[in-house]
Amino acid sequence: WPEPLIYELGGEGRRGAILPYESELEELEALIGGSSRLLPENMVRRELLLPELSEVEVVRHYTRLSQMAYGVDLGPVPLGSCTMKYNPKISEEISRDPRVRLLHPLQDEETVQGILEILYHLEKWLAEITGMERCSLVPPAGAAGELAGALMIRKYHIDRGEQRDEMLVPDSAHGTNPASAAMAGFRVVRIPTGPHGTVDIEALRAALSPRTAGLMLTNPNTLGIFEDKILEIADIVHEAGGLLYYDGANLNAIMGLVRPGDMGFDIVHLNLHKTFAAPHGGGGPGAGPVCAKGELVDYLPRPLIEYDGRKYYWDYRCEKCIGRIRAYYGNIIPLLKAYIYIAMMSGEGLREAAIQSVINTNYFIALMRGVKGYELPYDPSRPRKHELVISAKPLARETGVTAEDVAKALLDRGLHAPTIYFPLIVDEALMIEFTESETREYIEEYARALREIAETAYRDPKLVKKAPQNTSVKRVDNVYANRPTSVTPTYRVYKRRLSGEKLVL
Amino acid sequence: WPEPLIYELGGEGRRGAILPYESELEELEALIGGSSRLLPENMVRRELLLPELSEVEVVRHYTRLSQMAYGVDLGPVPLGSCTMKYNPKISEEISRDPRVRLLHPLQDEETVQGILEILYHLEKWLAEITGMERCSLVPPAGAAGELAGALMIRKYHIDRGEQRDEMLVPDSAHGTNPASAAMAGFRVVRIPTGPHGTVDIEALRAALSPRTAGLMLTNPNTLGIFEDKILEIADIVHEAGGLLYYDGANLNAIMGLVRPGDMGFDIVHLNLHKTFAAPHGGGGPGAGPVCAKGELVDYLPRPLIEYDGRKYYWDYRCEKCIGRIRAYYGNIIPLLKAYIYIAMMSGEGLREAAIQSVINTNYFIALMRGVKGYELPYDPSRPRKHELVISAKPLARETGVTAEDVAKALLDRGLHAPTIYFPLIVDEALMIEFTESETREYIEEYARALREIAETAYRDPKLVKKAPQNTSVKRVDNVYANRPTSVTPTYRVYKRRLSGEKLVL
Amino acid sequence: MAHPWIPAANERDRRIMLERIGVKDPIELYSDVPKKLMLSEPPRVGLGKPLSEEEVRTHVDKLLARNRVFRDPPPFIGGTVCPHYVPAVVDAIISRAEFYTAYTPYQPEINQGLLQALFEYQSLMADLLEMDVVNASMYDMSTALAEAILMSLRVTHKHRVLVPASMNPEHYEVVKTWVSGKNVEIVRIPVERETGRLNIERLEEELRKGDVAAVYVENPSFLGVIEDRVNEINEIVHQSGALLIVGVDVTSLGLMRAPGSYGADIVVAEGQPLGLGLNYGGPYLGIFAVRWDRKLVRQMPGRLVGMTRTVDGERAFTLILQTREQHIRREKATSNITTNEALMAIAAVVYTSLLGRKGFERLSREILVRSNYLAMKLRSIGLKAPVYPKARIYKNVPVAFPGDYGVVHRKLLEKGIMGGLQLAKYPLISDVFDVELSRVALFCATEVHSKKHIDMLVDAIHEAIEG
Amino acid sequence: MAHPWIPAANERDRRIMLERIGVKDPIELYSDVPKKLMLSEPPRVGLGKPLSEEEVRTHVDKLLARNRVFRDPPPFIGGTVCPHYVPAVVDAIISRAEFYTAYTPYQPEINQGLLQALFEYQSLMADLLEMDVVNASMYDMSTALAEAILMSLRVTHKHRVLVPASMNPEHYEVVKTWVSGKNVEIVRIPVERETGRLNIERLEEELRKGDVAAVYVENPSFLGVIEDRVNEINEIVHQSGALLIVGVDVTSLGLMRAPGSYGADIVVAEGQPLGLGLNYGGPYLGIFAVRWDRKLVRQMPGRLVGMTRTVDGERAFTLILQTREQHIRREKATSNITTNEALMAIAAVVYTSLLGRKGFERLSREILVRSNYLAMKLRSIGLKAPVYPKARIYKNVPVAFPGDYGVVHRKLLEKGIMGGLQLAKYPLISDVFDVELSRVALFCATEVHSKKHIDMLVDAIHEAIEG
Repeated sequence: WPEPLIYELGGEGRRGAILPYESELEELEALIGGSSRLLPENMVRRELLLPELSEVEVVRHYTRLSQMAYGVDLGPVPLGSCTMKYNPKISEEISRDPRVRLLHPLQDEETVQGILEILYHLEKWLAEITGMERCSLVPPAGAAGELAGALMIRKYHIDRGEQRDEMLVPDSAHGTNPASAAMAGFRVVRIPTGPHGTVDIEALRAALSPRTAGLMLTNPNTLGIFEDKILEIADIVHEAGGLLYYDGANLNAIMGLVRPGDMGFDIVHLNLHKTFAAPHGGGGPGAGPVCAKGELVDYLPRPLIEYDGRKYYWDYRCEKCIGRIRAYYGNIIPLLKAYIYIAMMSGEGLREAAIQSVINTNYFIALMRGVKGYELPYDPSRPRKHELVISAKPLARETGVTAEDVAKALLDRGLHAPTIYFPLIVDEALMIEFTESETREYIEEYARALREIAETAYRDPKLVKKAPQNTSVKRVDNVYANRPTSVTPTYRVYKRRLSGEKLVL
Repeated sequence: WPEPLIYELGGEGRRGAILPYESELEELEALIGGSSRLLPENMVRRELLLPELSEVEVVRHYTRLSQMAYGVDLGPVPLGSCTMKYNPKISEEISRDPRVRLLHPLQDEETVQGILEILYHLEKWLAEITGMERCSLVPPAGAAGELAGALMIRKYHIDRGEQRDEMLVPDSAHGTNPASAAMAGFRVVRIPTGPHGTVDIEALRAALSPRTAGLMLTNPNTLGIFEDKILEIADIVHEAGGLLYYDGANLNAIMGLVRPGDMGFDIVHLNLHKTFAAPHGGGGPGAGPVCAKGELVDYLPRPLIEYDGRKYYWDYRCEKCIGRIRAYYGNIIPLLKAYIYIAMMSGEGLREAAIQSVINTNYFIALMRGVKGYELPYDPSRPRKHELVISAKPLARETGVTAEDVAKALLDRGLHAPTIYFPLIVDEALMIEFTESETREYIEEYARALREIAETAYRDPKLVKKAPQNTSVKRVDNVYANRPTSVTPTYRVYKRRLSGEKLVL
Repeated sequence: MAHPWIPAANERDRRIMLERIGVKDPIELYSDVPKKLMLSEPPRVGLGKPLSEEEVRTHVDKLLARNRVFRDPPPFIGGTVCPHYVPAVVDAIISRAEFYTAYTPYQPEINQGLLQALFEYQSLMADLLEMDVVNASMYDMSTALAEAILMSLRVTHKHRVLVPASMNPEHYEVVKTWVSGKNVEIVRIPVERETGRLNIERLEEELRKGDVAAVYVENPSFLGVIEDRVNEINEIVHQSGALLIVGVDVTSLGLMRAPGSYGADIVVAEGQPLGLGLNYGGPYLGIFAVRWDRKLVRQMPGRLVGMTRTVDGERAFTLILQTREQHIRREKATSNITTNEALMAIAAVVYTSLLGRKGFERLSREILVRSNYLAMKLRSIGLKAPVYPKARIYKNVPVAFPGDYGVVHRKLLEKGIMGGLQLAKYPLISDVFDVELSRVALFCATEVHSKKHIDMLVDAIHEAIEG
Repeated sequence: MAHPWIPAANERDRRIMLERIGVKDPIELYSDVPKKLMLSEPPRVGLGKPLSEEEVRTHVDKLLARNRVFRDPPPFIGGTVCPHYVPAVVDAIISRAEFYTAYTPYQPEINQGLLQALFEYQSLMADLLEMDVVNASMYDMSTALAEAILMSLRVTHKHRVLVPASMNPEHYEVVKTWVSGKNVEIVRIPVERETGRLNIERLEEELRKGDVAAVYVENPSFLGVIEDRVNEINEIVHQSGALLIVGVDVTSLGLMRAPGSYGADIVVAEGQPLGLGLNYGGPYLGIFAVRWDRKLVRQMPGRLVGMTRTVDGERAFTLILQTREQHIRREKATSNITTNEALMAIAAVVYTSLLGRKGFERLSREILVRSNYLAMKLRSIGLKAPVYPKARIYKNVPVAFPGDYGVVHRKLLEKGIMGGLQLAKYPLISDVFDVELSRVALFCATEVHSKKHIDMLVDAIHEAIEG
C-alpha cells in the first residue's frame, strides 16, 4: 500500500499535540496587557501552510513509513566503507536516560559531572586505541573531523612560517578527503594506486615538494588492502615536511591490533557511528572525534575535556588551536553509545571484532574464487581486511549487465546491495563490507546470490536488467528526478508547478 | 519473505546474551568447594534442546516478525467489543521508568509510596466513573474481574444463608459472562433478547426465582444498544433478591455521561486495556479492576489500597472478602497507563471520547443505510452507542458470500476485519467498533469498502470467496490446523511427527 | 474539541457527521438513556483539569521520586519472584508498536508475525519443560496453578487436591479463592524438617484416603528446596489415579531435569524470570503446559497457537482448538480467560532465544552457585541457612535468625539494602518450620547478585545481629 | 569467543571459515602488516574487563546520578538552545529500528519510507520558511551558518561577510574556524543600543566598502530581539550584490513573517526546538534552505531528497542533485558533508506534523507571551529587562543586574533553579551592551516554563538581589 504524503492526510481543525501549559495563556496575556503589541505590525505572518493531523494519524503515517525503510535490525547492510555493524539495544536504552536528555549544554559544570566523566574516559580510550595523545570529541561527523584535521595541518604550517598549500590524497580515497582538504583551502594532489592496490610510492615521492602540507590516507585502504609500506610512506612524507592524516573510516579491521599512531600518523579522525557501533540513523547523527599527537595536540579544536583531580571541566584555552568546529561539545548521544560499546567490549573485544570482520571478508573472497563474471582486482592472493572490492567488469563486458544491475538484482533477493562504482579506480566496482556482525550463513548466501545473478546474466541478461521487481517500488527514474524541469526538492515546488508555474532549475 | 522459525536460525556455539557477573563464577565455585554436589545426581538434566543464536540474529528475527503483525499503530482495528483505541505514546514512555520497573512487589511499603499513591488515586477515579464505592485493582484482566465478581455474588448469598445458584445471562452477552459464572459454580440461565435488541423483560421476570443469584449485563449491550429499561430491570432483579453485575467491556460509549452505579448495578468490572487506553499487547496484559458498592464492598478481593493520612498501604484485612484473585496487586503497568490516561483526559475528556465514539458509530450507520446486502437488525432507527452489529444475511442468502468472506475481502483492501459471527443472536454478524480514535475519512472508507465488496459479490461471488490475496499469507487452512492427526501446538510435536511418531490428539 | 487522540472532535468533522446522521446535538444520540441517569456534569476525576503530556511527565516524575529503587545491590527478597537480568533486547522487541498495539490475532492472514512469535514461545517452553503442549499464556503462576487445579477437577471428577504446605502462601490463597465455587478440599502436605522435601509418607496417607484429583508438587520449592524424589512421587501419584501438577522454577531447567521427564501431567511456572522485570508485581506470565493426551489438551484452559498451512500449502500459524474457549463454548468453556499475557510471552521467547542452550545452562549454574554461596556465607556468621539442615537449595535460602528478623531487616534498609522476605507476613506457613516464623526470612541470590553484593549483605546482617 | 554481537566468533564457524580461507590462525590474515606494528596485547581501554549489559547499566547509572536535571522548573538558560517540549511520539518514531539502524538511503527501492520522511521534512521546513529548497539537514545551526557563508563565497567570489555583533558567540567562533582556510574577512555590525536591532547605518557603511559576499542577519536575534526592518535590509543588501543569509528561530514562525517573504537567499536555523531535546548539546539539527535559483541550488551543501517516479510511473523518492556531493565531485564538491542529522530531521518532521498549523501558531504565541511576561516580572523587581529599552523580544530576554550576575546565579542554583546564561563567558560581545558583561544574563521563557516557574524564578532573583 503506497503511503500518502503528510499533506494528503489529516483535516482542518485537527491537532496532534497539546503544549504544556496552554490553559494559562489567557491569564498571562491579561497580565501583560494583551499580546497584540508584542509583535511589530509588519512582522506578522499572514499564512502558514502546515497540514493538520491528530496524534493517531501522525503515529500511523510515520510507523508505516518506517516499515518501508531498511536498516541493520532487519538484515545486513554490507555497504563497503560504511561499517554497518549491529547497534546494541543496551546503548539505546541507556541513552534515553533523562539524566542525559534533559541536560542543557550550558548548565554549570558542577551539575554535569557524570556526563563529563564519561566523556573524559571516552577521550582517553579513543586516544589509546589510535595511539594518539589527545582527542577533541566535538566534530559531529567524520567529515567535520576531517575538516578539523585539515585546518590543523594548515595552521601548523602557517605557524611555522611555511607556505604549504598542497594536500596529497590517493586516488582510492573517500571523496570526503579531497573535499575536506579543499574546504580547508588546500590544492589537492592525487596520488595514484600502484599495481598491488597500495599507494604508488614512486608517484608519492614525485608529488612531494616544499608545498606539500600532508598526506591523507586510510589504512587499510578502500580496496580493503593494508598499506604495508606505511612506515616508509610516513618517513618520506615527514622528511618532506608534510604531516600524515589518518581517515578512520576503515579502522574496524585493525582496532585493538594496530594503531595509526604507531604507523606514523599525526592526526586521526574516527567515525563512532561506524567503528564504535553508534547507529547511523538513516544518515546521521554521527560523531567524528579528531585526535592528535605531539605538537599537533595544541591545534585540536576546543574545548577539550579535562580533570583537575577534583572535578571535570571543559578547557577552552586556545593558543594555537584552530578554534571551534561546532557549537557546544559535539553529538553527545553517539559519544555515550561509543563509551558503552568500548566498556562492554574492552580491548580484547575490539580485537576480536576486528579479527572476525577480516575473517568474514576473506571467507567471502574464498567463496567467490572462480565465480564467472567477477574478478578481484589488485593482487587477488593478498588477504583483504574489513572489506573487499570485486569488479563485475567481465560480466559487463560479456553480458552488458553492470554493477548497478547486479545491485538491483540483489535487492530482488531481499539482500542489500553493496556500495557500487567506488572506489573510482575499479571498473564496475562492488565494494562489500560485512563487518563482524554478520553470520557465516549470510556470507554464504551473498556469495551464492552473486553467482546465481551472474549465471542468469549469462543466460538472459534482460531478466537481470529488469530488477528490482520484488521491492516495494520498481526501479526509480533518476533522470526524471534530476531534470531541471521536473526536479522536485519540496512539496512547495510541486504545488507551484501544479498551479501552472514553470519552475526550471 | 517468509521468516524461518527460531529453530531454523543460529548455529551451534552462538550466544545472544552475557549474564551479569559471569567472570566471577569460577571463583565462587572454588569458594563453595565445587558445584557438583549441589544438585542431587538423579536431578541432573541430560539434554536441553534450545536454539543458539547471536543477539543480532534474535533482534532481526523478532523485528521481522513484528513487521508481520498488525496493530492500532499501523491502522484501525475496528473489532466490535474490543475498543481498540489509540494507545498514547506518553504512557509507554512513562511506564518504562526504572522507578516502576525495578520495584519488587514485596518491598517495604515505605519504599514504594509513589506507586501506591498513583494506585490510590486511580481506584478513587475508577469508583467515581462507575458510581461505585471501592475497587480492587488486582484482577489482571476482565475475565478475572468477572470471576471475582461472580464469586462475590456467590459468597454474599451464602453469608446471608441463601441458596442461590443460578446466574442470569442475556443471550447477547460476551462468552466470558457465562464462563465466569460457571467457574464460580453457578448454573447459567440464558435470557433472550427482545425485538428491540434489549433484554426481554418478560422472559427475565419468568427466569427469576429464589435461586437467582444475579444478572450479568453489559450496557450498552453487544448490539450497541442501550438497555433503556435498565432501572426497571434493576428493580426486578433486586426485588427477587438477586444482584446486578456490570460487564465493563462497553463502558466506552457512556463514560463520563452515565454511571453503572446509578443504573442499579452492585458490582462492575472494567477493562483498562480497552476503555482506558492501555495497549492490548497482542492479547495481553490487561487489567480488570472490580468495583462494588454497599455491602458488596466487603467482598472485594484483597488487598485494597488505603491511606492513613500519612502513608499509603495495602490493606489485607478480609472478613467477608472472597480472598485473593491473583498474587500481589495485579498488572501494575496497565494500571499506571490508565492513571496517565485519566489524568490527561479528566472528566471532560472522557465524556468527549464517549460522545465521539457514538458519533462515529452512528455516522457509519448513516453511510450504510440502504446498501444492498446488509441489514441492521433490531430497530434500525434507534441510535447505536460504541458499536453496531450489521448482518450480511441478505448477502449470504442472495450470493453465498458470508460474513467471513466479507472479513477476508476487507483484509485484502488493507482494512482490518470486524468481529464476526458474534453476538450469536445475529446471523452473519459483522460487529464493528471504531472508537473515538478513528477519522471520518476512515469510517467513510470502511463503508465504501463494504459496499464495493457487496457489489462484487452480486457480480462475481467467487472473486470475493478467494480473498485474501494481498495479505502476507493466503487464507489459512483451519481444518488442517485442528485435525487430530495434524494439529501442531509446538515444534516439539512437529519434530516428533517428523521422526515418525503417530501423534493423534 | 480538537483533541490529539480524538481526530474527529473538531468543528468541521463534527458538522459533517452530525448532518449526515441527522441530529443537531450529539447528546440526542443518548435520547434512549433515562434522563435521570445522565450526569449533569463530567465526573471529578483526574487532577482538576486535563493535563498535557509535559504536565503529566512532571507530575508522575515527582510521584515516582518517592519510590526507592534497589539496584546496587538488588533486592534479596526471595520466593517466586526475584530480581533477574532483563536484556535490553527484550524491551526493544516488546516496544515494537506492531506487537503491543495488536489485538488477539483472530485474523491470521495479517498477524502471522504475532502468531509465529507465540508459537515459538509455546515451542521453546515445551522444550524447556519437556512437555508437548504449552498454551499461549496465563496471567501468572498463581492463577495458572488455580486453573490447573480446576482442570484436574474437570478431568478426574474428584474432589480433593493435595498441595505442599511450603508452597507460596499467596498462591495458596489465590487457589483457595478460585476453587471456592467448586466442591473441593485443598489439603496441605507437610515437609520434612530435615530436608525441606515433601513428606512422602504423609502424601501417601492422604492419597490412600482417595478422591484425589491432583497432587501439586514444587521443584525447587517456594522455599528453594530441590525435590529429588520425583520418580517416587510420579509413581505413587499416578497409582492413585490423580493427576500430577508440577510447579517449577524455569530458571533451574538449564541444569535440572524437566518435569516432563518425571511424569508431570500439568506443569505451571512463573515466567517472570524470563526477561519480564519486577514491575511491582505485574504484568507477569503464567506458563501452562500439559502432556500430549487428548483429554488433557481438550480440558486445557487458554489460547493455543498452532502451526498449519495456507490453502496454497505454505507454512502458516493460527489459533487452534478454539472450541474449548469461552467465546464459542460459553458456560461449557475450559476457562473464562481471553485477555492473557501475550506480550509477556513474547518477552519470554525473546529472552530464551537470546540465552539459548549455553546461556540457559549458564543461568541455572549462576543461580545454583550464587545461592549456595549466600547460604555458606550466612552459615559462616552462625545463621541456620538453610533452615532445613540437609536441604539442597536453589535460588532461595530460608534463613533462621537468633531473634526477630524484622529488626535486622530495618537495619539493612537503613544501609540501602533490601533484605529477605519476612515470612512472618504469612502465618499460614508457621507449620513448616520448627522455629518461630518471625525469626525466618527467605533470601534469594540470582545471576544479578554479584559476590560483592552478597558479601555486602552478609556483612550488614552480621553487623545488625552483633550490633 | 561466542560474543552476542559477533555471531561467527565461535569454534565451529571459525573452523569452517578458516579452513575454506586456507589459514590456520586468523592472525595470518594480518601477515602484510609490519610485525613491529602489531600490538602484543589488546589496548587498555574500557573498565578493566568486558562489562555485561547489567554491569554497564549499573556503572552508567552511578555516573548519571552525578548529573543534576532541572525539570521543575526547567533551565532558564537563554540563547539559541532552550528547553522545549518533546512530544512522546517523536521519541517513539525515531526509536523505530528501521529508521535508526538504516544507512543513508542510497538504494531508493528499499528505503522509500526513509526518503519520503526526509522529503516531508524538507517540505514542511520549506513551508515554514517560505523557501523552495531545503536540504536533508546539516549538523546544527553553527555549521549550517558556516556552510552558508562558504557557499556565499563560492557564489559571489567576494571576500567580506557582515554579521551582527549580537550573534551567538559560539556560532561566530565556529564560522571563523570554518572559513579560516579561505581568504575572507568577517565583519561584525553593531546593534542599536536603544532597540537591539542591527545598526543599519553601519551596515550600509560596510556594504559601501564593497566586496561583500553575504550579510547575515538574525531574527529574532540570539539576544531575543525582533528585527523589524527586514524590508530595508533586504533592499540594501541586494542592491550591493551580496547574498542575504537569515538566521531564524523556527519557533517564531507561527506568528512571524517567514524569511522567504523578505528576500532571504539562504536561511539557516537550529532545529533543536523541534522536538529534539537538549541532549547536553547534541545531536541537534541544522536547517538549511535556499531560494529557487539554479546557482544557489547547485552550490548548496548537503543531501537533497526529491520526489520523482518509478519506471512504471508511480510516485517515488530518491536522492537528487548528487553531482554536487563529494563522493562524485571530490575536491570540487559544494561541501564535504556526508553523514548529517537525518534522524533528527525525522524528529523535526514528526514534531511539526504533530503541532500542525494551529499548534505551531500556538507555540509561537506561548513563547512570545511567556517571555514578555518574564521580562515584565523582572522589570517589576527593578531590573533592566530587556537591556535594550525599546526592543521587542521573543523567547530570550537579556537582563542587566545591579551587580555581578554570577553571585545571583549561584544563589538560584542553591534553590534548585538553573538561571540565565552568564554572558561574561563571551568577552567578544562586551561591545553590544553599555553595561559590563558580568552584569548581564540571558534568560529564556518557552512553552515549558509555566507561570509558576517564572514567578518562582523572579521571586528567587528578587531574594538573591535583596538578600
